Amino acid sequence: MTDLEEGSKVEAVDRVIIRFAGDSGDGMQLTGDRFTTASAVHGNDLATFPDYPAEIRAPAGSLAGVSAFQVQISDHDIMTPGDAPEVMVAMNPAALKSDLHLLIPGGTLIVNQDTFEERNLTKAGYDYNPLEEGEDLEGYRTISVPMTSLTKEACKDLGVKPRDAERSKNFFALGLVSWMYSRPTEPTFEWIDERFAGKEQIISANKAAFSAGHVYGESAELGDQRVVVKAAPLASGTYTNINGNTALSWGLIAASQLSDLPLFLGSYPITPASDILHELAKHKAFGVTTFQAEDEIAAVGAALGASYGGHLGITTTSGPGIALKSETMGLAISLELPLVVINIQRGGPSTGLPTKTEAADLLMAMYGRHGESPLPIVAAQTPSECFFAAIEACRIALTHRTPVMLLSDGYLANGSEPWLLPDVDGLEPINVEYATEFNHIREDGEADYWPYLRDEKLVRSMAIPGTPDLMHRIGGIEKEDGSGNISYDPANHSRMVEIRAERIKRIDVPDVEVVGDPDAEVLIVGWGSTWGSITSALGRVRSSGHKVAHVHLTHLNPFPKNLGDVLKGRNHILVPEMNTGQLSLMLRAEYLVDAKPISKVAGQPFTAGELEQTILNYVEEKSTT
Amino acid sequence: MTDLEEGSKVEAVDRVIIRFAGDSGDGMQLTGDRFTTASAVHGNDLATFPDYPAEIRAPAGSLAGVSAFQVQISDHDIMTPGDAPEVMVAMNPAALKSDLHLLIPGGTLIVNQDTFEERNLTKAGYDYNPLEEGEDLEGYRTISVPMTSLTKEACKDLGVKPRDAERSKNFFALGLVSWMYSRPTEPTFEWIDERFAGKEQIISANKAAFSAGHVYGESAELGDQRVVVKAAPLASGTYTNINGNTALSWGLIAASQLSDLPLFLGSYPITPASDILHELAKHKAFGVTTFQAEDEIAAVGAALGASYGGHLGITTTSGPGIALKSETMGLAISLELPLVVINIQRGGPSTGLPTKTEAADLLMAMYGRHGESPLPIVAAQTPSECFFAAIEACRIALTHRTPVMLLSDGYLANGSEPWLLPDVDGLEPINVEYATEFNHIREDGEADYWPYLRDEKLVRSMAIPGTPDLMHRIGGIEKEDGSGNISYDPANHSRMVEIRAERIKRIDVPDVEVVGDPDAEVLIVGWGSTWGSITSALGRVRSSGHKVAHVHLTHLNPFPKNLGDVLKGRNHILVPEMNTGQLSLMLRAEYLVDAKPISKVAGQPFTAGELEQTILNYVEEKSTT
Amino acid sequence: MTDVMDSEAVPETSRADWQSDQEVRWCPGCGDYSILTALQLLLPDLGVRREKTVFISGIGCAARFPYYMNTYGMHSIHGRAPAIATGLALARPDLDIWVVGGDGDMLSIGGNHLIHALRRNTNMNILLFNNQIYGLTKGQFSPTSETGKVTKSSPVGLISEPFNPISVALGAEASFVARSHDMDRKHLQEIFTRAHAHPGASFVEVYQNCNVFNDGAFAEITKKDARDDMLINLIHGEPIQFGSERQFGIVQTANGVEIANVSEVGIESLLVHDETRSDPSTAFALSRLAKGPDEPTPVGVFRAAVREEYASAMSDQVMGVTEERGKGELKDLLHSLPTWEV
Amino acid sequence: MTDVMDSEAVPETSRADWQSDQEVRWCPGCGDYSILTALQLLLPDLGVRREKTVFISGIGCAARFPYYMNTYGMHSIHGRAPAIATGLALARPDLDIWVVGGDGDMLSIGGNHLIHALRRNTNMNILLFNNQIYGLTKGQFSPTSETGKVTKSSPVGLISEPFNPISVALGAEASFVARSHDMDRKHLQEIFTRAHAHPGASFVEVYQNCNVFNDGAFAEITKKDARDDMLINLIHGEPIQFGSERQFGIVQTANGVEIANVSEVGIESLLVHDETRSDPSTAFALSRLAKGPDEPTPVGVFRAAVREEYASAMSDQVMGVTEERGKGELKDLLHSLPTWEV
Ligand SMILES: Cc1ncc(C[n+]2csc(CCOP(=O)(O)OP(=O)(O)O)c2C)c(N)n1
Ligand SMILES: Cc1ncc(C[n+]2csc(CCOP(=O)(O)OP(=O)(O)O)c2C)c(N)n1
Ligand code: SF4
Ligand code: SF4
Ligand SMILES: [Mg+2]
Ligand SMILES: [Mg+2]
Repeated sequence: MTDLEEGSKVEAVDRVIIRFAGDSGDGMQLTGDRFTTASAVHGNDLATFPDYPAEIRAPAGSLAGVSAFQVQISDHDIMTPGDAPEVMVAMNPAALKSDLHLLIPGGTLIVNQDTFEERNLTKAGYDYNPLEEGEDLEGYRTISVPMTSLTKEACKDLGVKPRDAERSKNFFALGLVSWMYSRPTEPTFEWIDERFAGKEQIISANKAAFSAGHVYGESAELGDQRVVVKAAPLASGTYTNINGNTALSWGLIAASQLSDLPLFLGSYPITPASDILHELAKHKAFGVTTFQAEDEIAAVGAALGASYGGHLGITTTSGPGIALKSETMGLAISLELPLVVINIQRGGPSTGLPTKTEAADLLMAMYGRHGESPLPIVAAQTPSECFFAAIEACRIALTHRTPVMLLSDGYLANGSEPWLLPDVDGLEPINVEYATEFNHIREDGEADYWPYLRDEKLVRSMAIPGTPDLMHRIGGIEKEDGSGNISYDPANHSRMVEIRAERIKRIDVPDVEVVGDPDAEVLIVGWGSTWGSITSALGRVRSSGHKVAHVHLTHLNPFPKNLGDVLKGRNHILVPEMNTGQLSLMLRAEYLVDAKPISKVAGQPFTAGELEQTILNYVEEKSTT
Repeated sequence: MTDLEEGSKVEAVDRVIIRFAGDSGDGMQLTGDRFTTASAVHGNDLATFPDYPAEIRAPAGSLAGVSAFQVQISDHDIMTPGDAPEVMVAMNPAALKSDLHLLIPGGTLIVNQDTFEERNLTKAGYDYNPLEEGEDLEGYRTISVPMTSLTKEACKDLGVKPRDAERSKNFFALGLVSWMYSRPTEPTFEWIDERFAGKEQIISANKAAFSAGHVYGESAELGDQRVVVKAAPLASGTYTNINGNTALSWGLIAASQLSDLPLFLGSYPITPASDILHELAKHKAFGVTTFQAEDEIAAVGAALGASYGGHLGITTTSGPGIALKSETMGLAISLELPLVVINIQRGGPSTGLPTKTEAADLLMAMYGRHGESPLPIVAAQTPSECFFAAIEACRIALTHRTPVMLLSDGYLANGSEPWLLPDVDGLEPINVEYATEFNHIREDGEADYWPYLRDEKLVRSMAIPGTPDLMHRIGGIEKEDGSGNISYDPANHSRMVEIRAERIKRIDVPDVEVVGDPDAEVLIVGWGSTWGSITSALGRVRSSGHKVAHVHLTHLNPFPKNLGDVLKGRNHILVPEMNTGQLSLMLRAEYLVDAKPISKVAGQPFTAGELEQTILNYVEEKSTT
Repeated sequence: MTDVMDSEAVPETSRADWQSDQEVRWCPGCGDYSILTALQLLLPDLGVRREKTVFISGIGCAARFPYYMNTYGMHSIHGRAPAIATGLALARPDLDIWVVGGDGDMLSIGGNHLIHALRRNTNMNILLFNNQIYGLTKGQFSPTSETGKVTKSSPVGLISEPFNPISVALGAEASFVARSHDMDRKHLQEIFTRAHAHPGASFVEVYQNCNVFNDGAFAEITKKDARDDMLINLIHGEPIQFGSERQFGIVQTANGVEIANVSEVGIESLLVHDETRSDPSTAFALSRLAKGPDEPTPVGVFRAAVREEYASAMSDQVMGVTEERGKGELKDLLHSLPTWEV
Repeated sequence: MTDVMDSEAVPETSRADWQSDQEVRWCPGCGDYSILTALQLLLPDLGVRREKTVFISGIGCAARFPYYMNTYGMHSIHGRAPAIATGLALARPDLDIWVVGGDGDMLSIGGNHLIHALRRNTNMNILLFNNQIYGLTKGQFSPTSETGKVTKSSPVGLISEPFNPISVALGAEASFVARSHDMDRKHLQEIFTRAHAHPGASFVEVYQNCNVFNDGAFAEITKKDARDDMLINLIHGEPIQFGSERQFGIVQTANGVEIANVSEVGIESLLVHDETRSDPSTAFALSRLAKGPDEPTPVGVFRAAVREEYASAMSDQVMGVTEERGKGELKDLLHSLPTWEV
């Protein structure tokens, strides 16, 4: 915090949105991440949005290869990485070309001027140099910095080869932006030491580049650009900056500890879910087994096998993988075994937009299996809430012996926010009881074990292999309720279909809470990752004098018990969704209310601004007609 | 028809329902089938319902091994195989035990008395002989016939081994029932000659058994049992008795001829769809290629590959197979290629009740894929209508370049009815045009081929491999509209999602017709195989003085354009479905009408009687409250 | 999973203890019966507990097997049994897992799971009942059906060549590979005993007669009076010989292996069977001897080589990391990224 | 599909004619570039038409291949390319079909389709780019990754043993099996030419360097100065020999095949390579020579045997029946069951 005091001309702003854009090889994700952590440690509230291409590394300098990282930092509670950036770093012409339109009018543009030479310009589709000609940059405050050469210069006495030195240019950018926002230097230096441990040359080059960027800010008389975003008045406690996939992974480990069952993950890599596999693979010390299967069918099969053996069986994937897992989910429904199926949704259909976000798998989660095969659905709402959503999904699966679908999406998965770490001792244990004794008397008077005897929640008895005496067989053919024996009896089938529906309905789900203006005519119903944008947008709509109510669903099946009452009689129900209206469809069918979707299916999350505008338009139109 | 005249005490009835029940090894399906054909040729209207177990041949004499065949024959137009049989043949104690409850009070029961000995009785779970003790048979007219011994007796001079002779006992039963219903003998003899050609002993044994049964009727003074069901006044023309799977297979061949494209079937065996594979495999002379793949994924993949190559690509399966095919359907949606996916629905979830009927895959058809991935859905309504439904599905797939889901079910698949053969020259051709020329001018002025240029129905251009000059690449990643090049552009994705939805909406679908009392307060909406039961039930409801309207949907997506108007303002919409309310859900969501399901999920079709009762109850309750 | 009972002696059982109360529902005369009987008679001698024994199957006639065993069991979905068994085996190395399925279940739809299970070498005994037909769906060809076969789905004769399940398994790195048939209870039991004893994935192909849809497919080699001449019994450590007079033997050639007259080539030039070779090449060559079950066909253990077992290696890794780093603490995990206080 | 143009001469083309207008989007330095170049340079010499050429792929870095070829092409879904290609090949025997995919695409999720396509022997050229890693999903192990490998999904080291793709293919009855690598354009082109000429399914494993996630996996055997000693070139009809002085050779033993010093064993005792053997055993033995790409490794054609091609056999059947019975008439079909008049 020392940096802060020395400056005098430092202006304080309440929040700022910064976007780092460059080539896939330029390390923009790392730069953004690092800046985020420094801001987090500084005490800002923040939210991030990594936005990168599907190719591993598209041709250097091409438009397809642009990789960006956007972060909003603020001195107050925020929910999104912000709509349009106010500051943009463009490391090459392609980044400028592809992202400049996002920058707000009057925004600050920092470009690496060294890269604006013919080859790169051509690759980006410029037949002139926008830094010198044309009107592209009109209306922006452009700061052209020869980052590459300054970085090389800074490294020249370190014995680093110029080509290697050049690689540190992202640290130059980071140093410059860190100076602009008065971010402390030491945490970044410590982090460099740790991250590149053993690679002395890289360490010294990165530090030199960072310092050069910092110094550039000071010396190049950019003083008027320097601002400070004060720490946000967050609740006191210990914070960490976390993205959704990490929070979700930790939630799974927590559920394993809370239920005292070993965690088994059966998975097959797929963007944007793979990081959960990577994260869990690191945590064997928690008794976690991760199994990378030959495909998604084997992955869910293995998870089901592990569940059957008394482990907490989990499988993670994205849309295409869910399609492949659906037959086995049907089996799990028939077997009434616990299983957590995690879908990190991405743009579809088919391969679609693998690195972009979307939330169009809700109806597949509800209805994507043959026969009557209901299962509970839980959806995460912010990156850090993925932790609790994971625990909730596991709780339902284990205590109700059912497969559960947990929905997250690419935006939550990779986006991050500060998280006030919960007190782990305060987390509620998950009680799982396996049968160890006979539970039924046969006609001949002998004691016996019946796997489909149920409790009042219609949860069946479950004895795991290894339990003496309780040997029994289960299978996917229709079975007699109680005994579990194969049954083709029509009445039994009818009853089993009813039971499978009813046992999902009997799951306890917290009531929804109506926030904002509960009695407002207009009700916004959200689910999943739209929570942040909706909340921000509604804040603005309400501060412009309109009344709106808001409910957010974390449980999509069964619906909260009070939802019907909340919706009843409302003529103006709007449902912002990253699909063409899937929750709306469910609400309409269930409650016969005229829920109207606000759809966005563009591979990008809603911005608060566009939601604000849509809702304002609606509210105003409604009152004029 | 000679048999008919000789009898004098023959009473005429308007219809009769007969059920043949016996062990899986007893040949009940054959017997039923044969009786059906004889009745069809006699000119009756009829409908059949084979009801057999999942095991190939469960232990002889066990309850699990009971196989039954029900047929209704009538002198007027009928739509179902009837509710409760009036005559039942029970070839062994197990058949009696499992099916007796179906027989109407006062019904006629014909049992093979020879099988009622201790071992068989025990296997069926009797500790007494119901033919001699107990009250099981009270209220029925029981005719105990020693069929086995009479059959052996009849064959004794033929040189047939007694064990082989015994196998002909089903022909004894057939002979007896044929006599009772005055069916001609010759067609059956001819059929025996043909079917068992080359096996002289079997031919003679079967004929001897048949005749013995016939004679038994005459001589055992069963004269008062003899009735006749006159020919139905059907439209004039040539008829054949056909089941749904055969009609469907022929419809596919017809579509291939009408479109002048070779038919390619990629399939993997599964009950109750396998017979389509078997049937098509026989018809290579129509240029049909049938490919039994390693699994369902390969089956649909191969069909898609064939479609891409300019064939009519089809894949057939049942629920579990649809689950496996869903990822490839998503690809077909993204590629915008024709593909017909046929789902012969069966009891679910999971393996469920493979040989029983159900219609619970509608929502999976609508929503069972990740991302926004709409496709058209066609449903067959009677066995013979499967022919036209198949043509319609192919027509939509080929002319709109989209995967189409065609829904049938186990009941339609195996059930049969007389079919007035259509004039094949009157069938409308399916015009498929593949691109052969450039369709676009590049910026540099060169002509070019763009695979995603569309016509007014939004159907894209399609050039098949082998077409000179039009080489291009397609794939499952989001593509730029027009060029088809990979595109991660948000606005393009948004537009493509809209186009994919809109192009399905633009498919022409015939309006629904309201039958019955169009202005009735109560409207019944049906789809699929429930048509027969609903129509019969409504006939009875209406003749008991109530007004009801009826619409039947053959197109589930898009809905007929006039459906909204038909439903609008109706307070009493009932939807009989063999699921827990899937069409109801779609109607509620789409039209915000309070459609109420009448559900039956018991592995059995609706009987007209139970539907009549439910609807009557509803109508009466409605008017009292 | 420590279990008090593990330290206690395994109780004595009889065949009846291994029979479930479910009625067996195969067609009368089906070869599946004899395999079931062989195993139910054998299990009392294997020194295993019923509650520690699990049968996992897919779908098909063969796959009904678990219902008839008084053990834990799961009748899952078509083709997926090896995948489900893998998860169970990884979670529960204390269990004895048997996977049972038909040629369609395991080699058609389930082919991929099978080869990966064999490659990984997870502890389970995989029994493939090969009847060269789809039984449960009433008679379509399977990937082991012979070229030219007329079935419901190949009315003009099957075009493709079949898989040789032993070759497939060996190509997939299987460590234990054997073949037996449903007409010889003793041989079945020997092979099952060996499969059970093998650490890792054991693959056993059992020729099984489907008397309804493919009757007599193996009769030429399995009927009593043909066996001497048509079955080549592979015996570890012995020269490979067969024939009523043991007059035939197997010799190696540049093409693989071949049948020779012992009197012509001399007993010393016969190939000596060695199950334990780390190189599967010779076992593979033996698998190619017969093109189908109408030529002299090797039965017995083709390969029984030592490879690391996957489930125990996996749990060793978990335990190793736990020992090295100490048992994970949730609180520490939550604090493992940079944190700050407010 | 008769096509007027078929009778016309195939037009001359150059490399540029085979390049699509799409920007190639692999990482700079990726081995995929050299394979693409090799093929684009070769195709003008194969006497084929661009419009009759189709590339089908699944998903992965390798699977981006079709986009770069100015032919017909489909970038399908993960693992399914062989299945889709099978349908296309059956429908259109007139086309030249290439299937391209990575080790994950073809051997992990797509393993079953691969082995069945090979078994059936449908005409297509299957190119498996084996980089022993998942490239597109950023560095998880694949079924060809070596035991012990540390990757994102195996941070403590991979437990399982890899598939040997050549062994898998031979175990699955493949009729054409070969291996090449991305560092030798000429060799690649030879092998592609052979694969293309082979009637039936040709399987080519190409060792391909992923310089981002598994750099140098094959360097020990493919770098220029190591090749003489580390690559064993299989040449039909010749004794198998390698080494800068051709000082090493391959001999057959009871275990399979082995490397020997030519000076010790004599050139006459070396195994003479015969691609055409109908028994795949010796080809299989050769596939076992190297456990991984750090030992002397055979490259070239392991097997090129004649087997019936599936697609043409299938269309022969269709034509045969049509000839026998006459072209089907819809009207007759509708009257083929018993009919009656009303
Ligand atoms: C996903 C799926 N596809 C298809 C089926 C239908 N089916 C059931 S068993 C079977 C094959 C039976 O053959 P096999 O595995 O050889 O066993 P067998 O009956 O011969 O013992 C098939 C195709 C199914 N149940 N599930
Ligand atoms: C059904 C499905 N599962 C998973 C994925 C994610 N995925 C894409 S490519 C790939 C594997 C890539 O490895 P490989 O096939 O070896 O190709 P490479 O990138 O190494 O060339 C995976 C797992 C997917 N696209 N679809
Ligand atoms: S169909 Fe064949 S395999 Fe199945 S039970 Fe009957 S005889 Fe056995
Ligand atoms: S990730 Fe590896 S395989 Fe993929 S393009 Fe980059 S270097 Fe090539
Ligand atoms: Mg079989
Ligand atoms: Mg790879």
